[in-house]
Amino acid sequence: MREFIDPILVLVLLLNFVALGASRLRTLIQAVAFQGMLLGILIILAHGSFMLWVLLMAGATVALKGVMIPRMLFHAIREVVIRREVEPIVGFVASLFLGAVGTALALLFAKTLPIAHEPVSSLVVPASLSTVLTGFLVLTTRSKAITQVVGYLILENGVFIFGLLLMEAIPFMVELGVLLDLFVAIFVMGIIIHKISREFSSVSTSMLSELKE
Amino acid sequence: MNEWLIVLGIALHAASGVPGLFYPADDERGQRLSLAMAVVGSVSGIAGALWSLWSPPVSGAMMRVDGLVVCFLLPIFLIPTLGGLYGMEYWRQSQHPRNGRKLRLFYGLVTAALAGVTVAANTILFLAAWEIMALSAFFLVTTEDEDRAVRESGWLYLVTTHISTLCLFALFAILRSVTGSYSLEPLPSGVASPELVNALFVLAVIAFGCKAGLMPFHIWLPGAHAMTPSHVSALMSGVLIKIGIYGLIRITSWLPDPPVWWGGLLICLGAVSGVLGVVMALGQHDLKRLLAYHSIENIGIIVMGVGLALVGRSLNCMEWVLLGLAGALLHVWNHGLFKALLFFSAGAVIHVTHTRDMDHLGGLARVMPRTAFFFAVGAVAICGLPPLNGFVSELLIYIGAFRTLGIGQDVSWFGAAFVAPTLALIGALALACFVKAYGAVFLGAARSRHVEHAHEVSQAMTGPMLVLAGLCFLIGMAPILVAPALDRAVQDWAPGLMSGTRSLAVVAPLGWVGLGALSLIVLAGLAGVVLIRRVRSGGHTSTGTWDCGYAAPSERMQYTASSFAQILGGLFSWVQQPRMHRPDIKTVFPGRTVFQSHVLDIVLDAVLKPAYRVGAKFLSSFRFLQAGNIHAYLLYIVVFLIVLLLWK
Amino acid sequence: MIQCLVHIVLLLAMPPLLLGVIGKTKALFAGRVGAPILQPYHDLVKLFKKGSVFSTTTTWVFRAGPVVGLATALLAGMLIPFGGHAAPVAFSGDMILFAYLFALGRFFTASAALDTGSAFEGMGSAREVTFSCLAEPALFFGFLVLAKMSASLSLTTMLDGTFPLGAGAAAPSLVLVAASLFIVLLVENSRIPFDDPNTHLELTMIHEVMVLDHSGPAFGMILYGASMKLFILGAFLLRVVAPFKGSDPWSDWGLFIVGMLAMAVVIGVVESVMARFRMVFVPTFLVAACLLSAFGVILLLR
Amino acid sequence: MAFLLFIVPLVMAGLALVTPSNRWRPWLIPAGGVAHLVLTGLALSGGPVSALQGWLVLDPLGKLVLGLISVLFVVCSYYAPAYLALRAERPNRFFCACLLAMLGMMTLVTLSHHLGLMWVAIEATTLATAPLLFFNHSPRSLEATWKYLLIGSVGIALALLGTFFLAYSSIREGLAPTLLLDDLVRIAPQLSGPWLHAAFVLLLVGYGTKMGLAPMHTWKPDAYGEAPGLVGALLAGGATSCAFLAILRFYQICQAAPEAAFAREILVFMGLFSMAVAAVFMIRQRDFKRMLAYSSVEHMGILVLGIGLGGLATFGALLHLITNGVTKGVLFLSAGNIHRAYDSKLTDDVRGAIRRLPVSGVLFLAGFLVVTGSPPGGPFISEFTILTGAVSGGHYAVAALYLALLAIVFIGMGTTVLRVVQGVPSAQAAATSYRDRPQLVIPILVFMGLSLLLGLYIPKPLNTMLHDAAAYLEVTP
Repeated sequence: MREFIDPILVLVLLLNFVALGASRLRTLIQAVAFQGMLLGILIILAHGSFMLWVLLMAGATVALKGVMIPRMLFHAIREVVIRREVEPIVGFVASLFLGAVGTALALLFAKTLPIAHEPVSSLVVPASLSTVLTGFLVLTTRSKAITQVVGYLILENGVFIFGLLLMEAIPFMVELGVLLDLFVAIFVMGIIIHKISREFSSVSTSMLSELKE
Repeated sequence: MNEWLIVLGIALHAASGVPGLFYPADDERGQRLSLAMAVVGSVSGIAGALWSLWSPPVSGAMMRVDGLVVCFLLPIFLIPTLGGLYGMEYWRQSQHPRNGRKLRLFYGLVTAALAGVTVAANTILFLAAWEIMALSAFFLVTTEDEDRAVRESGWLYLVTTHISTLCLFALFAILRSVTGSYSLEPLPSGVASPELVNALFVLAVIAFGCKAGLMPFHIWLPGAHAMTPSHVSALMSGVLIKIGIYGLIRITSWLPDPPVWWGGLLICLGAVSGVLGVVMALGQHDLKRLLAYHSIENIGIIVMGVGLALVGRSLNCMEWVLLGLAGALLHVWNHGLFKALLFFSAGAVIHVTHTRDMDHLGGLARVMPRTAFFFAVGAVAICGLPPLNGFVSELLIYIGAFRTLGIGQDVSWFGAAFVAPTLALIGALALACFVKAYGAVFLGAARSRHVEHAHEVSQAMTGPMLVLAGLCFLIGMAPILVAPALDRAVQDWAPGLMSGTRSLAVVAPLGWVGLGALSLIVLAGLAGVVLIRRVRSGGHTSTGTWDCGYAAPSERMQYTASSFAQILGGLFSWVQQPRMHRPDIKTVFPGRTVFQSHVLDIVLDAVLKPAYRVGAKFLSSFRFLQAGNIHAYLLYIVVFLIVLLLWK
Repeated sequence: MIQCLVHIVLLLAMPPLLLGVIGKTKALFAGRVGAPILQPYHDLVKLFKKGSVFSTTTTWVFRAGPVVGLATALLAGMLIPFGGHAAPVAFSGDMILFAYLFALGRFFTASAALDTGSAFEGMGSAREVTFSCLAEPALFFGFLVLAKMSASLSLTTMLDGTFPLGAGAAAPSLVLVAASLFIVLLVENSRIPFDDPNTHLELTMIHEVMVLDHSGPAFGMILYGASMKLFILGAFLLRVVAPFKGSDPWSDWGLFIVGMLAMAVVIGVVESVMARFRMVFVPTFLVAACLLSAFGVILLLR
Repeated sequence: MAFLLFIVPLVMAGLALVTPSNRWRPWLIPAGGVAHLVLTGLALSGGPVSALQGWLVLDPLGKLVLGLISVLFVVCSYYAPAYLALRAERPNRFFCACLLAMLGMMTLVTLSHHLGLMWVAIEATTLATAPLLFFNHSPRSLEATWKYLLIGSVGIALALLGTFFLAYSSIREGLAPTLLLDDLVRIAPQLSGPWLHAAFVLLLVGYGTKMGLAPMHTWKPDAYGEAPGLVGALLAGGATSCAFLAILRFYQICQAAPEAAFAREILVFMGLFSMAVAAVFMIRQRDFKRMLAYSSVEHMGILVLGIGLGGLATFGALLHLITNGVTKGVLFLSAGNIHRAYDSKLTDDVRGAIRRLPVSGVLFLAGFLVVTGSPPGGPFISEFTILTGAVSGGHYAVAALYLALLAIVFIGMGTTVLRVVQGVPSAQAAATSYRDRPQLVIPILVFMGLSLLLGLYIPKPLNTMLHDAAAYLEVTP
């Protein structure tokens, strides 16, 4: 089944670019939701078996990353958003270009790191790093608070991809803990976005620069 | 036993401010109790110190008492207690209910900590006592913190003393790394590399120079001395800054194989400090600032003596060591005595006139004759004039300097000889300055209404002055009395070098000096008697001062302190950087107008303040980095991550 | 003992004579007959008999000025060797006491001037202490030269005319020091070209203006003390310029007296042929004196 | 035992959630604190504590941090009810619960020897603190919370990536995959160099964010500036210590591996950089609570600097962990009181605090003096030990820079603090009814006493603990 991993990873990478190029919030969130679902599939593929805990893990990932969190985000924009555009600080074309550069860098950097003798896929490390960088790009170049949450999610997805290499090393409980923490984090962020929108009547984080030197 | 007396003295001083805290704010019993404790503590401490002179040195893990320590313990136990007595009247609890108790708490603490620093035998104890001393002094300086100028002085003091503490950290850290222990003892020769030993010396000069007020580290001193209550000024100038000298003397005795340039550096710094200190003093209008700058000058003289001793140690010349160090140590005592005397009498003036500006005073000698007499004694002593004590210590340093010409031995080091003319210059300038101060404050006629209600102060204030003046005369006329203590201290400073045969009484003409002082007093007395008899027999009348025919002289036309120093100020304007605020006269008949002038401090105002402003502005220019923009913050993380990943 | 008595007698009796000689010299140069040489003695006696007037602003400090001025001069006179004779009091480091005694005198005379509260006397006192700031280092540079040359720290041995280093090596420095000391002598004793003891322009005076308010016995003491100061510094300079020593003690005394009178004549000549400098030049000359003697030190130490 | 330690606070947190009375609920905090302290005392004095096949082990380092957290919490907890009574208008249900949950999670951090579990616990600490920061419900506190949460989460995500890298470095060499600390230390010499290298950087940046090392410190001034003083004290003394412990864990692995020199170099650099950044922002700082945040940045820098220098400095850094934590308690709580009294935290408004609040004002000043390393406070001993370590190791340039930065920090901090405490309160200052009262100043006095005690005398048990911890940290297999 491992031969499917590479195409899916490529898909994940493509979704990164979709996220970078998306001009509407809805598209952005959908891209991330899709990415989350792919991660669930990747878990099964990487492990190569259908043991109960693997299925459970994949199910939890899909449910959380693919369904619940996106739904929370959709709920949030429905409730508070006035404008549904992604307000970029750096333009979309430039973002895409930076994303490409980032991916290239990730590939180069991954080259310098030695890979295990029996890798799940040689694409895992660059895909992971590139997704992390994409997450950072979204975090730093999109002004709305909600897009930053999405950026954080992408970042987290990148870390998660790297976890594919370590299915055996990381105990199930810890994986679940990680997921739970992620969920709570997003949940709290959602609450805060809600409060922000009430206080500032906008979810743009550029308003949030009262505290400074 | 002797050391326990000292410990008892320290403990009593430390606790002396505590009982007062339990009395109401306007109750003076606490003040009396605190004075009683201080007196008992001082008697015990002085007894212990004197006893130590005739007993073997104490050298334990915590405490060390040797000749050098004794030399510093005596003024530490004497002067603050006299100040406490003075404070009974000067800073009455009932008149200062707000800060009197706080003042006495820290006053006791600072005294105890000063003694603690001298006896401490390990790093931690030394640093702890050092900082308690420094911080208590900070609280003393900021006694009246509602005044903005006081706050600024306090801030400056705090910063300087902290830098000095940090240098001490470095110093002791290096010592620790070399010796491997926290106990303070001489560094054996050859253990540390010469560069490291040099670094130790330089750190010591900075750290202790800051505390002592050695130029260019003196910046805190004038403000801090001027802003505090006068008995605290006396304590600070009389004993607190000497602890820097103690540190310098102590450390240099521990460092092995001093190169000659150490002594040379100290002599240079001392000379700069001495000359510039007194020149700055000449420019002051504020009586206490003037005295404060004289502390810088006297520290310069002391440091020159220490430098001379160091040169002597480098070149193996015991006489230079003996004369230089004994002169420095004696000057430490003397300066403590006469500077406290001067601050006490200046304080008495301020107490009754409520101004420190000399140009507003005048003619006080007639209403405050005793205070005026004591100030005169202090002034003569601080100028280093016979027959008082200042002359004796300066004489020792002079002779030491002359000896470096190679008189009586083969070794010579001419650099040190220039100490003599420098001292002469300092002495003459100091004389000019004190004639000015004495004249402006006590002589002539009153210049302003401040003087109208002036009166002589009570015996609680003149009593301590009497004691100090008496000691000034005693040391001036019988210097042989102090020689044994100084001999002992010098031997502890350079144990290998000083053999028992040499002593101060042999090297220096102490007997002749005493005789000279005595005969001077006798001669002056005789001349005085002659004058009085002639005046009586010839008959005398009183009239106004003859003003060369001018019909309506007023007291405002007297020479002021500023005009007195004007010619010298012109010669040294590059140091004083005077700022004039001249009236702008436009019409033919100008109305009332004002002329003002003040001088800047050559280091603080001309160098450090602009540097601080530039530095703070430069650092503030980085503030945009924290502008509240979360995207930027996240970007920092990425960039830093990438930098670290690429590091190696 | 006898020598000591002679020393004291000379110290007490001779100083006013110098003033008389200077006055006579100047009078001769001016083509006048002039006052008798012993006139200063008459002046002093007269002053000591007169009554006094004291300003109402003055205190004991005003009286202390003349007293201390005289006492310090007397004591300083005991430290300086006259001619080839040792001083009655000599010890290692006595030159420092010597210099500081004059400083003490200055402290009190200047303070006494300020005690009157007169602007003029304040001016004089300010000038006096200011110029001495420059004269003192010059004097000490001179001491350094003398101490190094004679390898001693006492005025008596410094000035006894023996040079362990060799007179040849010492000569250049000695000349410089003598020049410098001459300037110091003129300034310290308020002579022309730096000050004019006879002027009546208060604004240009240094020393004389300080004593405007003194009268009677006090003024007499001041004059006596001032003449003694001139005498002592003159004796010092004389030994620097002419460190000769005869074989017979009494001829030495004679030489000394002649030398002193000659010096008085020289001063008189200088005062007659030179005009008074403007006040602003006085510091310049004093700095020059400092530099001269400092240069003397450097020549010797190089 | 191991379970009890963190379960008890969590149970108390649960109780707080269900307790209805806004007035009595805060007393659960001291109750939880005391219970935790008792348990901690038992754990520290008793034999080895471990559970779950080595997942939870109380090692000497953990003991040190656990002890600090427990003492810090119990003293702060005494302050909490009085503080919350001052703010009776606010519902405190979540505040109490989160405070106790935070304690539980911090305890879990000190116990966990499984790096994944530790990550989870640290992330949970972050999440539990977020509502605490938001206690004031003002727009400013909202902003602060948002920044804290987002930056903290991003940082901690990087830490997770670093943890994965670390795990991979063992797989890569064909070793049995593990995230157990003891195993990793044992096999450290065989771990893959490049991966370990990258892992250390990621972890340092990740947990460094949580700890507040520059330049990842940006959330700190906002969060500490807006949070109640009580929370500031717990964050600056407790939560940051946990993050520091995490870094120490990874440093321990690097120490055993050939990457040690690199790790030390980076730690020294980060330490000095943090001190420098703190110094820059402390000069002319007008907001005294933000100033405390920068002071925290500075001291975190000192901690990692000490570790990076090694040797004697390691001991100094561990001691500094304790002394700084305790002294920060003094500063944050007294600053909180001053803030309450003046209803402002800008030096433009706040003057003459000693006159207005004699106890809090004096303690604030004393805390400043002690924290900047004035003898005879506790931080003096630790900072001096670190300096001695630097000098003994021959790092003279580092020592000089360290001292210079301490001096700048002192100048900056001193200017602000003196402005706050000295002088006369201006007439325009807001007239609040706040006055010093015992329950609000006794905890500060206790912290001050502890800090001074540590400067004059380090109790024997603590000394043994410190020595054990230093030995444990420096140990190489």
